[in-house]
Amino acid sequence: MFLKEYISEVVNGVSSLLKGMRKTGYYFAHPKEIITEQYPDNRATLLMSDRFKGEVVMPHDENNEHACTGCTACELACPNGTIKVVTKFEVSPEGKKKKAIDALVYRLELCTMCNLCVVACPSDAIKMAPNFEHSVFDRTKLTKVLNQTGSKIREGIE
Amino acid sequence: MFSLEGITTYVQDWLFMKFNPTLALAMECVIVILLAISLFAILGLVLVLMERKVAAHIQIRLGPNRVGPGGMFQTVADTLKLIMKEGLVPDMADKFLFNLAPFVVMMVGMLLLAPIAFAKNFQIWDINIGVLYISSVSSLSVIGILMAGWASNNKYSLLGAMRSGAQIVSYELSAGFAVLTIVVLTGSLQLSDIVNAQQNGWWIFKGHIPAVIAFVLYIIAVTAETNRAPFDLAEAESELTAGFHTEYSGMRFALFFLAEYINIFIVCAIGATLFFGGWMPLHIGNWEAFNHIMDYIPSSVWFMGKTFFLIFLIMWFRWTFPRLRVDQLLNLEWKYLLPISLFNLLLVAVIAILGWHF
Amino acid sequence: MYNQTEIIKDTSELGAEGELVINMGPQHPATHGVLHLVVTLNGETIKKIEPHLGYIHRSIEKMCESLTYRQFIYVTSRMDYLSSHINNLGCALLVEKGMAIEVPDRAKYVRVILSELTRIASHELWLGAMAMDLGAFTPFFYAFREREMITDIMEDTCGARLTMNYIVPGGLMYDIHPDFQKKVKAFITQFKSKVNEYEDLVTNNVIFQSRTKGVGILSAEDAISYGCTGPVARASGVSCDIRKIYPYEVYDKVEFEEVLETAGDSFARYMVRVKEMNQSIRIIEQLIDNIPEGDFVGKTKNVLKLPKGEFYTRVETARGELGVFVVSEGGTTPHRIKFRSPGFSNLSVLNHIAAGSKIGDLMASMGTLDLVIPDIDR
Amino acid sequence: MTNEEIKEYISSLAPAASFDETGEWLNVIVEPAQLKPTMAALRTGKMQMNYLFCLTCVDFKTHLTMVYHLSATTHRQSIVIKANLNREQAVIETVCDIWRTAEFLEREVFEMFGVDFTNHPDLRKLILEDDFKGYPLRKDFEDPINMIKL
Repeated sequence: MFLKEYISEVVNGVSSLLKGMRKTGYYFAHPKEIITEQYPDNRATLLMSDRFKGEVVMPHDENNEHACTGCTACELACPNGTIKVVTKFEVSPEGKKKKAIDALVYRLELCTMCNLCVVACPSDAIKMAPNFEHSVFDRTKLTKVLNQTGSKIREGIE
Repeated sequence: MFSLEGITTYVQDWLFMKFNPTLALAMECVIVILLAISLFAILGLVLVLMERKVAAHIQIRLGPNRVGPGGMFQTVADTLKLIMKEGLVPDMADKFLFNLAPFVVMMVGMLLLAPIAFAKNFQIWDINIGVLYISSVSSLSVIGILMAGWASNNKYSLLGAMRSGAQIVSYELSAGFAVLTIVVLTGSLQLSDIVNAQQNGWWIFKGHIPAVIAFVLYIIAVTAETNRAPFDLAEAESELTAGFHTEYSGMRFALFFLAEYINIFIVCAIGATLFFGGWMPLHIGNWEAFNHIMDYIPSSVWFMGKTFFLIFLIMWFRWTFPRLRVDQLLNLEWKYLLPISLFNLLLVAVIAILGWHF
Repeated sequence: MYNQTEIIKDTSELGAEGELVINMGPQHPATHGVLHLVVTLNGETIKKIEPHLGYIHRSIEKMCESLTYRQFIYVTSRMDYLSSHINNLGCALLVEKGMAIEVPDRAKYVRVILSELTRIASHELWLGAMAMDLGAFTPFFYAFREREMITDIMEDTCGARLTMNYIVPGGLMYDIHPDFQKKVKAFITQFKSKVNEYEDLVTNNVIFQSRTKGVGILSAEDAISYGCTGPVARASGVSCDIRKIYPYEVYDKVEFEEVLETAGDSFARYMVRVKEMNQSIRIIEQLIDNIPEGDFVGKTKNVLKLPKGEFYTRVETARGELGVFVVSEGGTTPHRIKFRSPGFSNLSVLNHIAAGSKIGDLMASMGTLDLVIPDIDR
Repeated sequence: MTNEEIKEYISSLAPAASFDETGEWLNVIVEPAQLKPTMAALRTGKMQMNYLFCLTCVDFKTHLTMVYHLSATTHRQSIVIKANLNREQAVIETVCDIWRTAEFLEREVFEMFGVDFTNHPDLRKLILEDDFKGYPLRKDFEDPINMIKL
């Protein structure tokens, strides 16, 4: 029957639309389901995963010492030339010459956070930090020197 | 009792007491124009904010919440931005029509305000062919849209305007038929008569099945007529970027945007008047106590409450349904809505003759 | 003022009498990126679609020629960024195959679980974006709510939300997060309770069905001839799931069905993806409790050198078959690398399925092809 | 079909073809002039190779090699067809009337390697801009501005 089909078509169509409206109406009436995170306001409580790859940092201990030997493994592992290791020769008190880093230059604007340098590092001197707020007004500020001024290599790391 | 009725009579008496009748009439006109324009501005701000909030809550978001408490002044900030923006006119566009189009659309909205009864005895012009006036004037807005689409010298605009033309012309029919059912039940084209006929119950209850069908048809048809989703083909974002107002910016765009919301308000106000008794409070048969309590709520609150409920309904549609395709849109009108509304009109005529409605 | 004929020198671009040529893209709300389609219209009807690519071409194939076999994996995350994990897996599999590196079972299990999570995340995003193409905005947010849980899992374990680079030749970069299993199970529960929402809002919706059913029909022969893979081909009834035909990692140990539809229209492509999400959940459920203990990375040499020869691997990404073809001269870098990207072949079918339909149908056809533009351009 | 049978079959189609079995699949090297008939026979003949899943070109500095990876959705056997081309005058006949997917893939090879496909219906640049000079994926391509050597 044509008329029967016609009517059932209309009824089915309208009921499918009403089902959809019930779903959206449910969410309208239940503000508790809202999932918005008010980002700059919730900075204090914002939980970033500790593994989040935000930038490369070089951890220093309380004596201002790091673990980087200047082996350039990270520089070789980097696909983009983000890291540049500038080495110098330090003379130890016994008069022995020892290779050490002068500066570990890290260019954040080139970095793709691929983590290959951290994996390549034999002495775990660098790691990824979960900081993701990198915006600066001057592009040159994105080029960072990772070792702090006056820092030196921790004892016992070869 | 607090009512807008008292204020209008007071103002009118005072004016006629102080000035001669011609001057008083002129001053009344100025007041009405000012009120209409400020109503436009306020409605635009409120409805845009409402749309954004409704959309946000349906989409499990918060919506605007930065400017002012709860984002109250967001639309004010938006308006300021739009006013300060440069209004670009595309090269090789028809500059006269391009500039005129937003005003045409806007003026249609303003004209439609005239016969609407906002409260008891609070009406700009109680014309005796009110319903006819509304259906004839409201179809003028398509001219503005076609003008905008043609004058923009943009292919997207042209396609959007053509779609809009086909759409508004077809949906005008079933909107008209839905309105006619109420006219048949009331026996008058005058809006104040229609409201008064609902003294002891709104048409949607009194006219039962045909009135409900007419209401559903009316809501669908006016959603299409105001170019709202799921019938927003004229500005189908994913297909035509922004349809007929692709090339508009700044204040001209704001006028289109405002006109869209004003049109929604007007069609919902008319819907509320026809089916929900306008400013008439909810009265149930002979429950005297209940009716008295309802009478204490001011008539303007009743009117606004009903209108905003219908507006919410239309917004709810928008944020739930996908868009129709252009041929399906016309199919829906000519194959479903029009036959059903013709049948419904017949049904309502029979009911009105036999007196089966309450 | 200048007149119009001066600007348009080549009038052949304008189309014939009664035709309207519009440029859809490179900035257009429906092309989801920088795809440029030159669409010839006759009124509302499409006569011809001609894609212009290259707006996000980064020449990844050329770049990879100067990167070592450890380094080139990360670049592939930037190809099909929605299934970056699976791209990485494809490259790692190639290096492992070429050098016969043993991968520990633990790594294999985690790789497969993450691949399936990536697939669900990609399909969720596609579902939202496709519904948005058809004018329904709300499903996008519901789909993203579930996708967010996956990206959180990815963030915990891989350290990134989109471009993971968690796979190294021989295994994984580091072990999974202690909360990994708990979070994945929480996601499965959430997903199962919410999946009926899509049915209410999208699948059963009469408007959605009328927009997609019978739109953009692709026959099985054409699907094979155009090289379509993934859900696009499976919706036409072509069995092409690499996970079934050439099982890699532990796909031969798990039970799942290859979703096949026969209609070949947009609705069939939609249904294939929705059902595929459920199959992915099924795979994850079988694996998540059985991740074996042990190493997460196998023994590899410090410097990887692929022997001289040609190597080809394929994996099933969310969009279809990704082939990695490497010509090695025996050095530390590939001599030539070719990515057979699923999106490129799937795009080539667009003119075939959308010509003759309405503009609105183009959105349905293009949306269900699930185009990711960086994957097409590479 | 075993590799031996395939070899025999292809030898009957293109007598000058040579074979290489070191890789995963059987590699067949045919003369460029023989390519089109061989491919057509592979598609329609008893092999029914209906699925061209990869088409690319490799620059070996001395010559260019067109590589066609063929498979069939019925028996899932893959073979690789190759054709060596002259670098200066790389011309080969199109296969896009056999497999439709070749149309786009050949356009890509055309602009990236400068291989001219005869009888191609629409051989224009697909990815690069129309006035681009040079063939980027060839080994001798130099672009001092956009290519950064580390």
